[in-house]
Amino acid sequence: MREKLAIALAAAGGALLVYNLYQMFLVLPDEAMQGAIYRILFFHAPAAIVGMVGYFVALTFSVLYLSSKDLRWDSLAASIVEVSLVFSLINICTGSIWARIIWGIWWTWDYRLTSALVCVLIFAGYLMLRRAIDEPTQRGRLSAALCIFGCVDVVIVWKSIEWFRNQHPGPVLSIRTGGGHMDPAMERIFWLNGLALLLIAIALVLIRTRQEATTREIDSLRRLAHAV
Amino acid sequence: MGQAIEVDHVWKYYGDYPALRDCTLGIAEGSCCALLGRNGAGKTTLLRILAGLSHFQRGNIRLFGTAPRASETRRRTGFLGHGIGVYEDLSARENLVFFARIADVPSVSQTADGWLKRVGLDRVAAMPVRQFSRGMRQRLALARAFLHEPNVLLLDEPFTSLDDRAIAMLSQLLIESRERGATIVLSTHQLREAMAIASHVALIENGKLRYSGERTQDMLDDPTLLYRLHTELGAA
Amino acid sequence: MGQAIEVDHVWKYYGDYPALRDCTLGIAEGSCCALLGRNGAGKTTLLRILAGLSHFQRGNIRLFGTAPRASETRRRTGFLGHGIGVYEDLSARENLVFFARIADVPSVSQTADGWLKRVGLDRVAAMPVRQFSRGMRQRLALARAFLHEPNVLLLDEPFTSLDDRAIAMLSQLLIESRERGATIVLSTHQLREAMAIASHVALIENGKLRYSGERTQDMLDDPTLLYRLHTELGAA
Amino acid sequence: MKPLYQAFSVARKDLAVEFRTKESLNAAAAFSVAILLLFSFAFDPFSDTIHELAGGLLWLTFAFAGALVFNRGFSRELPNECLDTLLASPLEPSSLLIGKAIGVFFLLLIVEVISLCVFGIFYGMRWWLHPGELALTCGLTTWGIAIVGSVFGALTVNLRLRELMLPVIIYPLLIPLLIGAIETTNTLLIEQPFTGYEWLWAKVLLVFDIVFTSLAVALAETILVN
Amino acid sequence: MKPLYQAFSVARKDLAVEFRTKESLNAAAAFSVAILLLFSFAFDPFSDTIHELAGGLLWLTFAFAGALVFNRGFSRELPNECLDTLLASPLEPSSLLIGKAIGVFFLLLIVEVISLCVFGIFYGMRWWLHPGELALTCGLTTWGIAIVGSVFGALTVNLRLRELMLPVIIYPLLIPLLIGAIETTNTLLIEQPFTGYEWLWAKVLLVFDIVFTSLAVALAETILVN
Ligand code: HEM
Ligand SMILES: Nc1ncnc2c1ncn2[C@@H]1O[C@H](COP(=O)(O)OP(=O)(O)OP(=O)(O)O)[C@@H](O)[C@H]1O
Ligand SMILES: Nc1ncnc2c1ncn2[C@@H]1O[C@H](COP(=O)(O)OP(=O)(O)OP(=O)(O)O)[C@@H](O)[C@H]1O
Ligand SMILES: [Mg+2]
Ligand SMILES: [Mg+2]
Repeated sequence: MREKLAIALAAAGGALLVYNLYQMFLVLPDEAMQGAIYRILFFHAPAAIVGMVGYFVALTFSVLYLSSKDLRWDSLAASIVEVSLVFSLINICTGSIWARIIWGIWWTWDYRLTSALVCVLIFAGYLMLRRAIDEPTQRGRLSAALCIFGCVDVVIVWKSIEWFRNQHPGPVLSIRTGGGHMDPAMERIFWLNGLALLLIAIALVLIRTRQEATTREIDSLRRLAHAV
Repeated sequence: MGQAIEVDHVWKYYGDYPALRDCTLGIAEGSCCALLGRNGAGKTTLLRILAGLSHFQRGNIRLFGTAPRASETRRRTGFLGHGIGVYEDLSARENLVFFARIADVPSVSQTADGWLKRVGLDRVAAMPVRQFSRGMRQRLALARAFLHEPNVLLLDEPFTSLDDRAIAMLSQLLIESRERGATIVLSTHQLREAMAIASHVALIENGKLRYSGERTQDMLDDPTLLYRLHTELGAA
Repeated sequence: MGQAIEVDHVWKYYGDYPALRDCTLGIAEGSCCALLGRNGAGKTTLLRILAGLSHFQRGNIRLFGTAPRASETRRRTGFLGHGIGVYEDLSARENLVFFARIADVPSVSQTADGWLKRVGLDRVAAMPVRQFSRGMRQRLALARAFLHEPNVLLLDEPFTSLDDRAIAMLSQLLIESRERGATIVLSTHQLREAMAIASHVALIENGKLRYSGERTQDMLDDPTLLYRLHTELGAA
Repeated sequence: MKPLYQAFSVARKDLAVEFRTKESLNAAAAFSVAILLLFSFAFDPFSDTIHELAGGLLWLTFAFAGALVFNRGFSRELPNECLDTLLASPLEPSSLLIGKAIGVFFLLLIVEVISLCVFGIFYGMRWWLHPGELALTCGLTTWGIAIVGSVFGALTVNLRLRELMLPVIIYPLLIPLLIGAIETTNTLLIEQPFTGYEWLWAKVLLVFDIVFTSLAVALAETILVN
Repeated sequence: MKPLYQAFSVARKDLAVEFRTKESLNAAAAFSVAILLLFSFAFDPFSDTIHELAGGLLWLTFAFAGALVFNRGFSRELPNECLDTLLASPLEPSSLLIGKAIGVFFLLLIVEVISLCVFGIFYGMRWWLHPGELALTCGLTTWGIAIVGSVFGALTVNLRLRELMLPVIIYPLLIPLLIGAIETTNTLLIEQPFTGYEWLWAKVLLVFDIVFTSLAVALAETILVN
């Protein structure tokens, strides 16, 4: 059942992605100042947004775990963080490619860029912490706590371009600026691509949680074996 | 008298090793229950769970109707673990004062001094615990556990390295606190002392509760009786 | 049989508190001497001095004619202190292997496995000590002390938190090592067990040696006899 | 205010122990002084490059010294199973956490004062010209370091390789805080008063402290009890 | 070489505790990344000042890692009175001290190799051009840190000597060592081979190591036994 759902989501995401690519490269015109390269935005920002949404979903599941002590929530949170981390990395890589072309440098310690990198580090630390702890309940507890603390930084990442003006361009999406900064046709594709990435992310999470579930089943069986 | 402590169908797993298997035990208010069992049976595990120091996977536990970690429960219980839980670098008196403070006992320093006298450490009250002998530490730890007059006392091997006089002192303390209406659970391997002061006994083997009930006269006469009757392997 | 351990007119001061006052004691080779005394009497102090862990101010000590800290003395002695001296993060086996290595025992891993079996920890050999129960730790510590077949054994309260079977096991070990010709000094508060295995007893009170000599039959019958006869304050 | 009273008695106890043994104080103070001296020898301390680096250097040193201090914070509770005893006692876990943080806070302040003196002498910087602002910055930042340090010190208290693990988890969280501290301190070290920009950063520090402190209080039970 | 064999089994034991899992390597890597990140805010890494700073930053990182690691060295022996057990055992005190140092040495080397890679990537330093010299510098300095650190650790656990504030006196001894390391490393990082000046420093490091190692061996008994 779950596999089927995962496959379906992945397929839908893929199809949508193809449509978007068609739109991007064959329908939408080049951007006035930046030329062709601006299209990287269609992956750059959505990837980041999907990642950040993921962290907050993981946050909710962590809280759920703490309140219910049910390991399913814990492993769900963990797998979401893993997937989100991938998307954050996509965001940073596309970003720095874009930076290389627009600003002529791979990287600069601008607040947005740094906070994004810090965010990646924090959640990489989250995965490391999980590996370092063997006892499942303890692992759940501590990593949940770390996730909650980590999400503070995610807020900073999101807000940094509004608080500080430096290298990284400011808000352009109409949900943030109230419109006028971005051509509607362009923004439509932007969000469609966001949706595509989201579907793929969910598919990945489903696959990931399935592995977790099986491992949990195995050691609950082992417990039974010990009990008798 | 109602049940002070109710343990029903509790399972505790460490990883996938079941340290407690389906334990069900009721301890009446004002009774003194001796928790017996071989090394690795699960005594400490049970006591730590009662003290709210470790979660358990299945079952339910109530102390006077409240869960172990609840703050009112903690205010009611006194715990003495394997590690004695006092600070090496503080003096005996400073230790007691500190623990009296966090338990907000009304008159901190009087209480501390009173207890130092009770356990016979008044002459070394100002000495850092680092310089105490093992028995002196154990006495201090006892004072710490009794400090805030708890109604539930969880003592893990309280007789360890106490000399004859200290043991007499402890038995006296236990009797008094039972008169106060306190409920006592203690684990030990010194069967004679245990039988002498216990009103009930519970026997654990490999995490299973083998026997629990009144302490009968013939147990007093022959402490190892219990092991021989109720464990699969019998006594040594 | 000569004297294995000679303690003559030893004074030990902590600051200006005399923990040992003019102790003179000779322990014959192959004997098992039970060191008795109330809390804070000075048993641990004496044992630690014998093990070369703390200096003393006046007097003289010889183990088989050599000073306590001399390396050949250390190679000959096995010490078990209050702290059990094993590593929490290593498994039982790793602990024994490590201590076997630094004592350069010939065949390290065989020795380790052999001792794990002796003390009944072979089934949990791979488990980190952090997860051991107190009695299991104590067993491991015993294995650690006996590992390199020392001919002087200094055991400080070895019976602590051992169950009946473990105590039987330990007594067996002690008997065997005496047959090997080893000399044993142990301190304890469990008078019955002590009397049962000791060939000699020494009684310390406030750092003074009150009595030392053979363990007589009537001590065995009434363990507290010694306290009543030879201490100023008598038994409780 | 019972919880606060409890927290303070925990802090008081810690400080009493620390002043007796000087375990972490020695290490931290010696370390930071050594580092500052080292850099003053390694680079010409009166060149202007050092001046633009000064704030960064200071706060790095403090952050490192901090690690040496809060490493001890909870591991001090491990011998004799004191931590378990405290958790089984009527003491609220949140009070314990806050108490620890208060202890670390004061120790760090001491280290900072010492290093600032050394700094003033060897780098010839007049950092005392705007005492109020400096105190504000140090106070806010140090509290941030203390609270995060205590939380994660507690969280990793019996973990393998915790020495390396702790910085990995803590410093990323602290980076916003440290940036703020460095920005403001640099201004103070070139002997300028605060402008709007620095005040903005001060606000950021304040918010950071409030958020993390409340998170710590909320999660104390989760973090400490297993 | 029995004493040396004993020393190695001590080191092996210490490392076994830390390296139960492969994650410890990730920990080391993440550690250096985190520190590197801190530097990047403290000092703008793309200004050319960074290049004259580079050596300093590297060794600051290593010194910090060292401080974290060797503070642990002996305090690991305190629970369960393991230290007493070792001192009463046939193990020679000098072997114990050296063993501790060896343990710290290897742990630090791992951190150093990993951070060198990380720094190389971020700052585009080609540090591998003179591998021999680099290895020499790192080896000598790290051993110096390890041995001084172990003595420091031993002093802090010895109650009798702790009273005398000896630890604080030990610490600054690291300064000359680190200055030497920084001077030589800076040369290597601007991709120059060693000249007489650097060889001189190398000699200084060597002498330092020899002196301290022999001092440690000679004084082990006094330092460790109460
Ligand atoms: C490694 C470098 C970069 C990183 C880490 C980065 C990070 C981010 C993140 C996390 C977002 C999503 C949050 C948001 O939508 O506000 C974002 C959005 C965006 N990025 Fe980047 N970025 C980088 C480089 C660039 C470059 C070089 C450009 C173009 C010159 C750019 C333009 C944008 C735009 C226009 C948005 C959408 C802003 C909005 O939300 O309205 N980014 N970036
Ligand atoms: N943290 C832990 N992780 C895994 N297993 C554990 C842990 N603590 C205890 N155990 C196991 O649980 C069992 C019961 O331990 P417990 O300490 O309760 O025994 P005990 O009855 O107190 O024994 P003793 O009389 O020796 O103190 C033991 O087999 C022990 O190995
Ligand atoms: N490090 C120290 N500094 C100062 N005094 C000490 C120190 N260690 C022990 N003492 C004192 O020396 C006396 C003897 O201590 P010791 O540990 O030898 O007693 P003990 O016979 O082992 O008692 P127990 O049976 O309780 O273990 C005690 O009064 C103790 O206070
Ligand atoms: Mg136990
Ligand atoms: Mg003793």
